[in-house]
Parts: sequence; structure tokens; C-alpha cells
Amino acid sequence: GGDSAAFEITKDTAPARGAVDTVTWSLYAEPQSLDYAYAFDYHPNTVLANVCEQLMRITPDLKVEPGLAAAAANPDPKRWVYTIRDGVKFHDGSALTADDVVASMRRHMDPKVGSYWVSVYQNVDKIEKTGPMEVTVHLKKPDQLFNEEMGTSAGTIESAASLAKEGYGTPDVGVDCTGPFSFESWQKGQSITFKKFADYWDMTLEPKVNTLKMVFIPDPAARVNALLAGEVDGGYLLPPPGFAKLRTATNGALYFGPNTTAVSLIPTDLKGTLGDVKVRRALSMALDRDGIIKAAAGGAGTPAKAPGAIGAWGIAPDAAKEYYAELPALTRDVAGAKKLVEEAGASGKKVVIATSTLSPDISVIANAVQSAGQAIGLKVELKAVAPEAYTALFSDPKAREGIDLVMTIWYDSTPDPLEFYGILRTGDFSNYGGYSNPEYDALVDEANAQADPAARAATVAKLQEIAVRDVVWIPLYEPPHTMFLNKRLTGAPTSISQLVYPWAARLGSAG
Amino acid sequence: MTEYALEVENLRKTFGEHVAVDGVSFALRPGGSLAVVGESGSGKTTTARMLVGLERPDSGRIRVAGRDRSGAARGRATRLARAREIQMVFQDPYLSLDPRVTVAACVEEPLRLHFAMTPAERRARRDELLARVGLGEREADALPRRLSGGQRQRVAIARALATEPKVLILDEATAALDVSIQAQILDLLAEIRRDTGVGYLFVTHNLALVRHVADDILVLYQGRVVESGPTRDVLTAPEHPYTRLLLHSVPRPGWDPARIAADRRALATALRKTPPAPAPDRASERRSVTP
Amino acid sequence: MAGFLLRRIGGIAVTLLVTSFLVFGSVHLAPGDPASFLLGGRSASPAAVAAIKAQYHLDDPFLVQYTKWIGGVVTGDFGKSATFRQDVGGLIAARLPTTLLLIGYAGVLILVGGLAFGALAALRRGVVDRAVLVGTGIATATPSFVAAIGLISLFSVQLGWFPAFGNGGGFGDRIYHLTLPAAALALTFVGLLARVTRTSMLEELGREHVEVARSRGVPGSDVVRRHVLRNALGPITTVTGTIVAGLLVATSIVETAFGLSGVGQLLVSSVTVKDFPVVQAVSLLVVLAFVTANLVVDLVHPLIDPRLSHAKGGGA
Amino acid sequence: MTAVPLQRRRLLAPLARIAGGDKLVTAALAVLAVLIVAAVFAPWIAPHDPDAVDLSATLSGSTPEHLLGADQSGRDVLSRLIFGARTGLLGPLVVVIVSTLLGMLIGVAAAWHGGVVDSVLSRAMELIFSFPALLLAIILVAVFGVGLTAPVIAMSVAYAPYVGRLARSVALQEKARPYIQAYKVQGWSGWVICVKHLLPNIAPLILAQSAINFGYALMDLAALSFLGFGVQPPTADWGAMINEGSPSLLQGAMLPALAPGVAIVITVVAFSIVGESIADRVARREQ
Amino acid sequence: MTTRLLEIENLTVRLAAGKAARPILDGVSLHVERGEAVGLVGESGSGKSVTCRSVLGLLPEGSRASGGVRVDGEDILTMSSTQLRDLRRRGVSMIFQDPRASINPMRRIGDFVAEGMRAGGVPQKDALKRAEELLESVGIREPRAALRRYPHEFSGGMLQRVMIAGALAGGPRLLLADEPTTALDVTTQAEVVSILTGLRAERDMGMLFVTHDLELAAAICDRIYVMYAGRIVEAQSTEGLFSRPRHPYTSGLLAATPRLESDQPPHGVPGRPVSLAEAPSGCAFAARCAHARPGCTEHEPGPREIDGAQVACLRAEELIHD
Ligand SMILES: Nc1ncnc2c1ncn2[C@@H]1O[C@H](COP(=O)(O)OP(=O)(O)OP(=O)(O)O)[C@@H](O)[C@H]1O
Ligand SMILES: Nc1ncnc2c1ncn2[C@@H]1O[C@H](COP(=O)(O)OP(=O)(O)OP(=O)(O)O)[C@@H](O)[C@H]1O
Ligand SMILES: [Mg+2]
Ligand SMILES: [Mg+2]
Repeated sequence: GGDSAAFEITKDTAPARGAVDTVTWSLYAEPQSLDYAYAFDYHPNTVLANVCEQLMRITPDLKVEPGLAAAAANPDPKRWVYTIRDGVKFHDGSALTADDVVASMRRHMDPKVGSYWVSVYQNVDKIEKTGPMEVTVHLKKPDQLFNEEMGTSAGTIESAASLAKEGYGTPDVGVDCTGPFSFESWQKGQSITFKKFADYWDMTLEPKVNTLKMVFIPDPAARVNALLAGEVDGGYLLPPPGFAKLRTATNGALYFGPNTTAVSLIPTDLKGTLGDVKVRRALSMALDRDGIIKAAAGGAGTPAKAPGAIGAWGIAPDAAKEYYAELPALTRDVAGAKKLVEEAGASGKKVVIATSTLSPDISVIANAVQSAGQAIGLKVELKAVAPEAYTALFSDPKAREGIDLVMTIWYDSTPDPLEFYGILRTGDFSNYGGYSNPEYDALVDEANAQADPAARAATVAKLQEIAVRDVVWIPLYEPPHTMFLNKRLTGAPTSISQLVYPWAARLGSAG
Repeated sequence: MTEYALEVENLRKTFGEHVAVDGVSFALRPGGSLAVVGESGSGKTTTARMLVGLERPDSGRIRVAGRDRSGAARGRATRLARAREIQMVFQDPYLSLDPRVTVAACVEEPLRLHFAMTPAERRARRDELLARVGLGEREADALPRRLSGGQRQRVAIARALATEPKVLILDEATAALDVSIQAQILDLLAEIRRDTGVGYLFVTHNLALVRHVADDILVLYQGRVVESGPTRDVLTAPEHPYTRLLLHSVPRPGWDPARIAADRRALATALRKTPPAPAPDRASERRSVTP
Repeated sequence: MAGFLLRRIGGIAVTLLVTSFLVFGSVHLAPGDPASFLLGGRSASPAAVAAIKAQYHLDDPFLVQYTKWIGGVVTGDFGKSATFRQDVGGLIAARLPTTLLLIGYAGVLILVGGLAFGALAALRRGVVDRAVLVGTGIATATPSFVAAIGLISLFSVQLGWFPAFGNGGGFGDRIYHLTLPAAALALTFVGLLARVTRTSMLEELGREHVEVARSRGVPGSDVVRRHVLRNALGPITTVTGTIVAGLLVATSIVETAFGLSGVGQLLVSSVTVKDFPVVQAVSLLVVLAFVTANLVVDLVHPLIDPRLSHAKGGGA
Repeated sequence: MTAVPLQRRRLLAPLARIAGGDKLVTAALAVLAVLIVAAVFAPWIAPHDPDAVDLSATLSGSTPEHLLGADQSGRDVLSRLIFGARTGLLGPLVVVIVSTLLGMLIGVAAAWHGGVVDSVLSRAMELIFSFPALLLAIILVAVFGVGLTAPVIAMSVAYAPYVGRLARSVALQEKARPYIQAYKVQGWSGWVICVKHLLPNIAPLILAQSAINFGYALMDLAALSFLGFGVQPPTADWGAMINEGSPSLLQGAMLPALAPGVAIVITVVAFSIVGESIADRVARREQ
Repeated sequence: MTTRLLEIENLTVRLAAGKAARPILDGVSLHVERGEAVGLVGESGSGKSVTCRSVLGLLPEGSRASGGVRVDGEDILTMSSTQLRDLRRRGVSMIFQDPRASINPMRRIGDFVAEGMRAGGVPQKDALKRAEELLESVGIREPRAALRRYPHEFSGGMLQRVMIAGALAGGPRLLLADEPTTALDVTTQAEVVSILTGLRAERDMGMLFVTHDLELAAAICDRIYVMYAGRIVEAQSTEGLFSRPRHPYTSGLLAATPRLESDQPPHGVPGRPVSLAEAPSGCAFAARCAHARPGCTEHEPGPREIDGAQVACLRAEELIHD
């Protein structure tokens, strides 16, 4: 508790006043590629958001708007028709056509490419050019979410000509998109530089920054110090241990912004000790969420009641609060939890939780879970997982063998809570525990066919209730999105939509 | 035919290009004493090492007490047999004893290896050997580092005598000692030879010493025997210029180093023209090899 | 001399060949399917696996794969990084300048500091000697990552004198950025070199020819310069070879600790993601650098000690 | 009270005797003794369970409850330090034992036999030598995965040539000494001479090197743990503690990272002092 | 009255306090006249080298000396370091036992020979020219080429000549030769000695010749000092020493030395030589002396003059050793 936990959400920063020549921005790692098909992680998306655009655009206040598609129509539940915006130019000067859109989208379905976004296309039957400036996506079954996903890298449009180039997306070749900034150079291991794109189509987002330089600073301490020293102008996703220092900075401010992220524990083996919902609930009851927030998140976070973040309800933010309020309160009750475990006959049973040096919060949470588990009579073991294997836990079922519990920081790309709750349906790739509930599955399909956001949200609320009741995931807390900005600048959005929205285009001088 | 304690024929040893020992032949009577002299690098040590099997001759024959010992000692039996026939005392008393082994153990080790004795017998024999070289109980328990150079050399002699060899090779065994101690050791060696009948092969460069310890002498020069014969004869009437040079080089009253220096240069020039031929010779017969 | 050099270079080639085989072979032994490493652990469709396998020749027998790889290496083609989807050669080349500058900088610190402290201790027995001994003792025992933590927390976090990240722009800026990393990298080796220098000089100081020089009225400073320092260079050069080896690997720790993007950090991150083509290439590079350093040491030795040049020259 | 210093002196007396009266060496031996005791009796000595999480104590500085503070997860740093001595000493111990045995075997065999055996073994050593230990460890980690096993195997192999070179050169010197030759002349087999006389006489020097190697192995293994390749969390290990603790430096919490760092330095210093004193004694005995 | 070339008076050297504190020399007195060759004989550890080195002011580290060491009347023990350096460059030179250890193996022969001159301010070119002449004078062939060669290319005997050439460079009045031939072969020894004595005579230098070989000392020197356990026990003319040794130790040494022209086999002196530190009170030799009496272990015998010989033996008058 205490004052360190007090934090305030800033929805946005003040609009920029004027132009600046150069902005240096910090990334916590070097993107391995600028190919949108592999842009799945925070840092490549933070870069690409300014360079490549999607069919749809997700705004800082988490709304889905038309992007490179001037219009998206859903003439029947199994068809999405995109009208391509006129007069859009690629960085090389060529004009955007339906061919580019088809080529960009089909890549995700090409096994040779191995796109990380393939699951967005799981319901797609085929993609066709239906006019010089029109593309139609035929679905196998209704998929509302698909259209929203077109605001993420799954909907990124790249010029067909550059996609055909050998070495597309690598430092030497770069990319050729339509965004407000164009790829200039990539100093391997150090930085990527972008230039303002003069022929950018969207006048409202005309960049005020001439040169945008993204530097890679993997070490958290180094990143914080560079910000404090003014060596870099800003950065997203700051390390919680640095919050205290960044808050007291005189040369800039630390912002906490809207987020779609929730930190949860995923029971990955619903056939093991955690197969019994009582045990899962007990563990959830035993956790010291406030302590965890303080130790792992630098105090910046709110205890979560549901695995899907309340921030992810962009399609119905107000209704979401009501739904959320109806969820049972999470109060810590170790004695009660212990009793539940005894009832379930799970006392002394083993639970294995993965831990890793990948980031400090993983180990802090793993340690906290261990101590909570021990307190209620479970035998919690930590299994150290190499940093590389930690990511594999989420993609490779084999890697999860022998592990009961995995900590995750899960964010939604779209402002639609269905994106998260959809993954808990039977057989979904990300349904790691193998949760299966026919009622739930039916609700998912129902929601995905509901074009009206409010109606869809209402259905998702039911999904949320079930997921919480069954403790499919154990929610921990919701952290805010973080950004530090030097006081000479302003305009950058604070919300997580910066991963898909051309945030740097709004950046400019403060004075 | 006389049975020689040690008989060497045409011994030759090269190290790479360098010929260290070249056609050396000699013989040692049982209980006799033969000195091998020569300047530094003339092949004395190499010869000695071949005799005890530390170095393998390229060619030539070594016979010890009538048995051929030219080849490498393969197998335990030959190794032990050879060790009982011939032993060696090394030059540096400070390096020739294992620093971790007490004097008593040092003498007992060969006894244990070579003879089937009860511990009591072994102790008795050890004390006998130590007494033989003039060491008492106090020294027996000591580690080598507590002993003086002379005492160490006594231990080395006792150790060599333990296997009751026929021949003892003394490679400059007194060179590292002070004269007063050297004389003690020489006394001791003479006494042991008288009492046990062991034969000595003295390796030395000190001609004055040879005069008092050896019956016969063998002069080596650049790996070859240039002169050999009874000590008295060789020292009073050296035939080979090198022997003469060696003899004149020994400091004594009336010594003229300038002349020796001149002789040495002359010899070097002469020998450069005609190198000394190997001398297939018996030490008992007097013979010199002219340049 | 030329013969000696040729033989040594031949030896190096053999060493590299054997080590490359060992590295490649051991990587091949790694449990698991290489294709799945290349896919970053994602469970992919059989078509994707087949595509990857074809792309990386994973279906060929081991020896064929090795031959193809080593053939590529000889022509400067180290293969393609699985995670970066780029040529390994390019990846390394981009990071090499930082690493070399870091090593060079640290090398200068080590040479200057090590020799100065070592000589000081050898020549000023007593308090100075003791102080240097204690200091270097601690320095040698301080692993570079501990030094890195200490330096960062003191000079970047507390005092803010030095930047804690990045490689810097121009030369001066780079030097400024690399100061702390170079210091962390150098610390252990400064201690090591100082100790070797001290021992070696003390040994030479005790030699008879030094006393002879004094007995002939040669001034003390000349004695130290001509007879002590020069003669002490032998062991110092030898240990310098070892230090180079240590530096090559320690850079991976220091670069990681300071978030510098150099070859060492590339190695570490590639190991983390099992990016074997990169691991193989960097390993080979380190071994090459190491044997080359030793060759240089062997070539320098005869220049210092004429006795060695004679022996080697004669042998050829 | 005089009882306390007296007690202390009595405790240190045997160490001082081993140290030959040298204060520094006595101190080093005392440090090592403390470490060994800490490692062996960790569960009894440590004030807390090293893995006990107390989120209310997160990053607390030094308090009576946590003398060296608590880490990010609120675990007691002192207790983790004490338990960390276990992997901290065990890994290097295995490395030193294996590499010493291997190195001695190779070095003595090469020196004793000479000729072809020598050149083959020497070449092999040179080959391994051209792999810096950490590199070999990193490669093995890449291949066989993280943990203590791969690095320990790699370093046992990589350290062997260091011992082997030394063993070879001292064995060559020792072999040329007349006392060894005297044993040959006595008729002992090479095997017996090597085992009974040559090895014991070169052992102290090699022991000295091994003590120093122990320090290096400790540093290398800690470095691997720091890189995340060695001992894995949550096991308390000094290198891993530094890795886990370094983000906390930003929050001004020095102890979680600095305490294990200092522990490493002190341990390595102690080992090198002991190693050097052994070498010194050998040198003095030679004179 | 003319001053003596070298006069050592009552020189006592002891290692200063600490664990290693012990005496090394006790009341050593000796002198060398101009042009005279004087021998200093004794067994190992008797203090010959320390005596010899003290003349150059090279005392063991941490030792204190009392008494006087005067070269041409100037006391070395009280000299400033500049004076001392000057003395070493020009006044007194020393030749050491092991030439291989005494010449820096990493520097050229020319550097070695010229070094003393260079230190004295002679230009490099002149110094090398002079070095060439010196090498020639000690009988090195092709001296010019030799200047550029390294010590390992020379044999021990040749190196000792180089050493001598180096010692002669400053034109010294006094030559200290500390066992200059012990490491050499007999034939080489003769050659080196012939060069040494020849040059000495030619340049009229005084020479202190240190050796443990009585016969060698006799062949070279006019007078001989015999040392035992840090003290001079006897000093006499060479013939006197050989015909009428006064000290039992001297006669013991003579008897122990094997000689070519004598049929007498060498006889050892019982016991072993001791250093001053080990020596008991009284006469240090008493324990080994056949003529020792109870008084010998009580009183330290001072040097006395008997028939022109200096002897430090309580019973010197009673005993005549022939
Ligand atoms: N192991 C070896 N390898 C190469 N050369 C050797 C070896 N042993 C001896 N020699 C050479 O053989 C020659 C004869 O050496 P040896 O030791 O037999 O001479 P020495 O007469 O004993 O000399 P010294 O009086 O110096 O002991 C020398 O030139 C020496 O350099
Ligand atoms: N630098 C030194 N430090 C300490 N003790 C020394 C030193 N130099 C000589 N001594 C001691 O002084 C005594 C006399 O030594 P010195 O070298 O003068 O004997 P020496 O007569 O020259 O013997 P040798 O014939 O062996 O050369 C010895 O006991 C020796 O241990
Ligand atoms: Mg010899
Ligand atoms: Mg001496």
C-alpha cells in the first residue's frame, strides 16, 4: 500500500505546439525484423506503428476507425468488404491498390512465411480482389473480431513490390509502407532512424518531427538513466523499478495511460492439481495482490477481478464497469483458502510454477505464488525456465509439460474484450489449460456474430462471468500503460494503442 | 679370458645431429677403479647414463658381469637384475634425494624392492649401510633438507650400495662439495672398495683427484677416447696432446697459464684438421691415439 | 622465420577446422529438432517445418551439412540467423566495431595500469608494494559483472558522471560511452597484469646481471629500464596472450551488463534463443582471435628474447 | 571481558598454525572455514528460509530482522547469501577436482613418456586451450540447456589444460632431477616412481594452482549464472542473486546485488591468498 | 706515507634485526697494494663474496657494516651514491663467478662492454670503438662482429672474457675477481687466468682474487688470505702458506686438496664448514680441529703476527704444520 501505489491515469498528453527536428526514442530491445508478419511483440510494433498502416486504425481512446480502408462493410456475416482509400502513396511514391492489400493479407496464410498473426485468419476462407480498389474477405464462419484485428499488424498493408524483395524487413532492405514516417537506416544493434514522409495521406496526422530515431536500450537501469539524463526523449513500457526515479524527474514526466493489459496466472494443466476449481479458487484467494503489485509493479497497478482487463472493453467502456462491479470481490482469505484446499483433498499436492530471469516481475510473482501456495497446504515448486523457453510456453504445448502455472502479462490488441475471452473456447490455440465448456463456446460464437458492439459486450460479459466463476485464469492485477516524455515534447498518446497507432506523428514541441 | 665387471664396446650416442659419444670402449676389472676424464661436454655423463640404462646407446655393447645390458631394460626382472649389478651416485647431492623421504626410508626402499627381507632384517641392514657411510641414528630419521651436502652424498652412496652392485658409477660425485668434505668422501669410497670389492667408474674432470682414486684412466675428447691406460703411466707420460693439455691445465706451483692457452689453441687447430679417431681399446693396455 | 610462420598458420588452420567441427557437431547433438529452434518454439504447420528444413539444409546428412557450412565460412558466408533472418556475417560485422573498440580501450587501460602498478610495486617495496598487492588482489578477484554493477551504481546511478548505456556517436562520444564498460572489463586484468609484472620484475631485480650492472656504476633508472623492465617482458607478453583470450569472452558479460550491442552480447542473446548459426560463427571468431593472439605473442617473444629467435629460426 | 578474545584466539590458533603465522593467510583460511561451515550447515545457520517471501519487506534495507536487507521478493539476503555458498562452492569444487585430476594425468603422462605421447597430448591440450572456458561453457549451454551441469562439465574440460601445462612443465623439471633417475637406476617401474615420488613432489605446486583456479572457476560460474545460463532461480546462488538484484539498484537498493558481489570477491581473494601462500612455501622449500 | 690501494679494516657485517638477523663477517682486515695480486681462499659460506662485494659498496640487503673499507684512502662505507657510482665506473671493477648469469642475455655483447662507459658519459660511438679494442685485448676473434652478437651465442669461457673486457672498460686500479673460473673447465680456466694475469701485469692493477682452490690461488697470487666462518684465520705470502701453514685449518685444507705431484692421498677435515652465524663461541674451527683445547672454545683468537704471517689461532706458536 502506501503512497507508492498511488498513481493516476493520464488519458492523453496535450497536443503538440510546433515542430522539432529530431526525437530520440528508447526501445527495450532491438526488433528482429520490421516484417509486420513477425511484429508480435511490443518493440517491433512500437516501431512499425509509425511506418506501416493497417486497413483499420485503433485510436488512442481505443476506438476502431477506418484506416487504409476508407470503409469496411459486413454485407453478410461471412464476408468483409474493404474499400481501399484513394490517393494513398507508399514511401517509394507508388500508389496503394487492391493488389497490395491482397498480397499483404494473403502472406499471413502462407505457411512459408510463418506469420505470427495466423490465428487472426483462422476463419478466413479466401481473400479476393473484387474491384480495382476493393478487397473481399470470405469467412468460414461469422467473425466480427476479424475486422477489429485489421487494426493490428494482422491488417498491415505493405506494397506488393517490396514484399517480393529478397531480405524484406531486414536492416539492409527495410520496409516500404504508407505511414507518416519512412524507413531511413538501421544501425544494427544500436538504432533505427525514420524520416518524416512528405506525401503522407492523412493531413490530420502530419508529422511535426523530421527525424525519428529509435535506440535500443535493453538494460532497465540504463534506460531509466538515459531518460533522466535527457539522452533520449521518451519511451514506452518502462521498468517498474524505475518508476520512483522517473516520477521525480525534473526534465520530463512519467505518464500512466489506459491499458488493455492484465497480469494473470494461467493454470496450464487442468488435469493436474489445479484441475479442481476449488484449488484454483483457493490459490487465488491466498494471493497477496497488493504486495505483488508493490513488489513486482512498482506499486502501479490495481488488483484484477477478471483475467480480461477492464481496459480492454473499448467497445463498451461504461457498460464494462457495471459488468465488472457485479463480479465477486477478491478478498484475501488464507484460512478460507486452506479449507478449500482441504475440501478438495489437495493438501500436500504438487503445483509447479514456471519462473524465469526474463524479467524481474516473473520471479517476484512466482516467489509470491509459491509462498501463498505453501501457506494453504499446497506444495508449490518453482521451475526455472530459460528466457527463450518462457516465450515458448505460450506457443509450444511440449514446453508446458510438467508445469501447472504460468504467469502472463496479457494485452489485447483490439478494444474488444472478445479478443481475450474468445481464446478460452474449446480448442483455441491460446486456451493453454484446455478449458472446455460447451456453453461458453456457444456464447463465443454468438458474440462473434454480433455486429452491434453493445450487444456483443453484453454477451462477452456472460463469458467473463463464467471465466471468473471457473477461475480459468487467476487474475492478479492490471497495470497501466507507461510512458516517459521529456518536457520539451508533448502530443504522444499514453495508451497502449501506441502499438498500432502512429503515435510519433502527434509528437511535437511543448513550447 | 678375464671376467670383467664392466665391458663396453664401441658405444655411440647422438642427440640429433650432435654426436655425444662416439666409439667408446673400455673395461673395468672387478674391484677396479677407472676414471673417465675430459672437459665439459666431452660425453662423460652420457656414457655413464648409458651404462645404468638411463639413456639408450645408438650402437655398441655393454656387458655387466658378463651379461649383455645393451638393450633397454624390458620387464621387471631385467630391470632389477641390472640394478643389482650397477648403481650410480649423482653429482648434485641437493637434488639426488627425494625431499619427502627420510634417510632411513631412502636406504630401505631398494632393500624392499630387491630382497625378500623381514622388516627387522631390513632395518638391520639399513643401519649397517648407514653406519658404513658414517651416518648414525640421528641422521636416519631426518629429511634430506636437514643434512649438509656431504651427509647427503653419504646417503646417496649408502643407497647405491644397498643393492650390492658390482660397479658403482660416480658422476662427479664430489665436485659440488668443499675440498675438506670431498676428501672425507674419497676416504670413505676407498674404504668401501677395499671392504666390498665393488668396482668404481669415476667420472670427473679433476686430474689431480684421479691420481689418487683410479687405477686406470680414460681420456675423452669430443665424445671419443683419445688416450687410456694405467693412471700413473698416463699422468707421468701423457702421449696424446689433449691429455698433456689437460694435465698442464691443473693449477700447481710453477704453473704457466699463458703456455697452456697457446697449447690449447694449437691443439684445437690441429684437431680441426684431423679429428681424433675412435679408439677400440681396453683400458688395461696402454695406448694413445694420435691426432 | 617464414617457414615457422607458415607452419604456425597451418596449425591455426587445423585448430580452426577441428574446433569448427566440434562446435558444429555439438550443436548438431543438441536435443530437439533444429527446425523447431528455427521456428522459435512455435508449433507450426508441417508445411512450415518443411520449408524451414529445406531452407537450412536440415535434411542433409551431418557431414554434408558441415561441409556446406564450412565451405560457406571459407567464402565468408556464415549462414543466416534464425531469429534475425539476416546474414550472420552482417550481424557480426555491424557489432564488431563496438567490441573491438571496447577491447582496445580496455587493452590500453590494462597495459598502462597493469605495467604501472606492477612496476611501482616492484620498485617501491614496503607500503606502496603492500597497497598495490592488496588492490590488485581485490581487482583480480572482482568478476567483470560485479565490477559492472559497482561502477554503474556508483558512476551512473549515484553520481551520474557517465552514461550507462549505448555505444555513442562520434569517436569521442564513443570513448565516453565505453569508459565504464572498459573499466569493468579491464579491472580483473589490470590486477592480473600488475601481479605478473611485479613478480617478473622482482625476479629480474634479483638476477645477478642486474647487480653486475649496478656494480659497474650504471644509474638506477637505467638499470631498471634496460635490465629489469626489458627482461621482465617475457612473462608479461605471455600473460597478455591469456588476457586477450579472457577479454574476448568477458566482453559478452560486460556488453550484456551495460547493454552494449557488440559481438559478445550477440553471442549471449543468440545462445538464449538457440540461434545456432550465430553461436557457431561467434565461437569460431573467438577461437580465431585467440589463436591469432597467441601467434602474435609467439612472434613477439623472439623480438624480446634473442635466445628464442635463434632456436626457432634454426629449426625451420 | 577477556573471555571473548581468548576464545577467538583459541579458535584461530589451528588456522594460524597451518598458515605458518602469516596474518593474511590466517584471515583467508578463516574466511574459507566460515564459508565451508556456512555451506554445510546453511539450514541451521541462516536466520530465514532463503526462499521465504515476505512482500511487506520488499527491498527493505538493513534491519534487525533482515541484517542484509531483503530482495525484490522480500527474501532475506543474508540467508540467501549463506545458502548461496553451497552452489558457489560446489560448482568450483567439482571443476577443480576434475580438472586437476585430468590435468595432472595428462601433464604427467606427457612429461613422463615424452616423444609421441607428449606431442599428441600437448596438441590436444593446445586445442582445448584455444577454447576460452567461458566460451566452451556458453556453447554447451546453448546445446544442452541452462543449469549447472553443462558449465561445470565445460569448465572441468577447459581448465584441465591449465593444470596440464603446469603439471607437464614441473613434471619435466622434476623428472630430470637426479633423485628420480636414482629411482630408475634402482629398478623401480615408471609407474611406481610417478605415483610415489614424482606426483607427491609436484602436488603442492599444482594444489596451489588449483586453489587459484578455484577462484577463477567461482568467478566464471557466477558469471554464467549472472547471464542466466548457470544456476537457475529461485535457487540461491551468488551470480543469480546479482542478476536478480541488479534491477533493484535503480530503486536505490544496493544490498541484494552488492552483497553477493562482495561475497564473490572475498571468496576469490581468500582462495588466491591460500594458493599463493602454498606456492610461496614450495618456492621457499626449493631454495 | 702512501695510502694503500685497498684497505679493509675490521669489517664487520651483520644482517639487521628481524627474523634473519645474523652476523656474516666479523672483523675482517685485509689489504691490497698497487699492482699486487692477493688471494682470498675459503670454503663455501665463509664470507669471501661478501668481503669482495663490500669493496664496491654492494652489501647484502638489510645489512649493517662497521669498520672501514678504503680504496685509495677513501672510505666506501661513507661515500655518497654519486661518489660510489664514480668509483664503480672508474676505480674498481669486479668479475663474477658465473658469466652466463652476469651478462644480460637479452642485450648485445657490445651493450654490455660499453655500458659502464656510456654511464660515465662516453658517446656511444667512442664507447663501442673502445669496446672493440677491449674485446680484442681479451682474445676474442672478430671483435667487431662480436659486438653485435648475443651472450647465448658464446661459450662460457668466451663470455668470461667478455666479462673481463667489460671490467677493464673503466680503466680500474683494482680488480676484484670473485671465483672467475669456478664455472669453467680446467683448460678454459687456464686460458682465462692467463688473460687475467697478463692484463693485470700490463695495466699494473691490484687484484683481489677470490677462490676456494688453494692451488689456483697459489699459482696466481703473491699473498693469500684464508677465511673461515666470516673471519680471516691466516694471511701469508704464498710460499709461506704452502711451506709453513700456521693455522690448523690452512694445513687441513692443504691436506685435503688432491695434488698431482704428491703421492699423499687427500685427507678430509672432520666435520663440515660452518658459517659465522652457526659458529659457536671461541674459535669457529675448534670443533673440527685436531689440536683444539678447552680454551679454544672459550676465547676468540685474535690475529697475531708470527714470522710475517698473520694467524688467528691460540696455539699458533706451539704448532708447526709442515
Ligand atoms: N639429453 C640431451 N640432449 C641433447 N644433447 C645432450 C643431451 N645430453 C647431453 N647432450 C650433449 O652431449 C654432449 C656430451 O654431454 P655430457 O653431459 O655427456 O658431457 P660431460 O662430459 O658430462 O660434461 P660435463 O663435464 O659438463 O658434465 C654435450 O655436448 C651435451 O650438450
Ligand atoms: N644477500 C645476502 N643476504 C643474506 N645473507 C647473505 C647474503 N649474501 C651472503 N649471505 C650469507 O653470508 C655468508 C657468507 O656468504 P658468501 O657468499 O660471502 O660466502 P662465500 O665464501 O662467497 O661462499 P661460496 O664459496 O659459496 O661463494 C653465508 O652464510 C651467506 O648465507
Ligand atoms: Mg657431466
Ligand atoms: Mg661466493
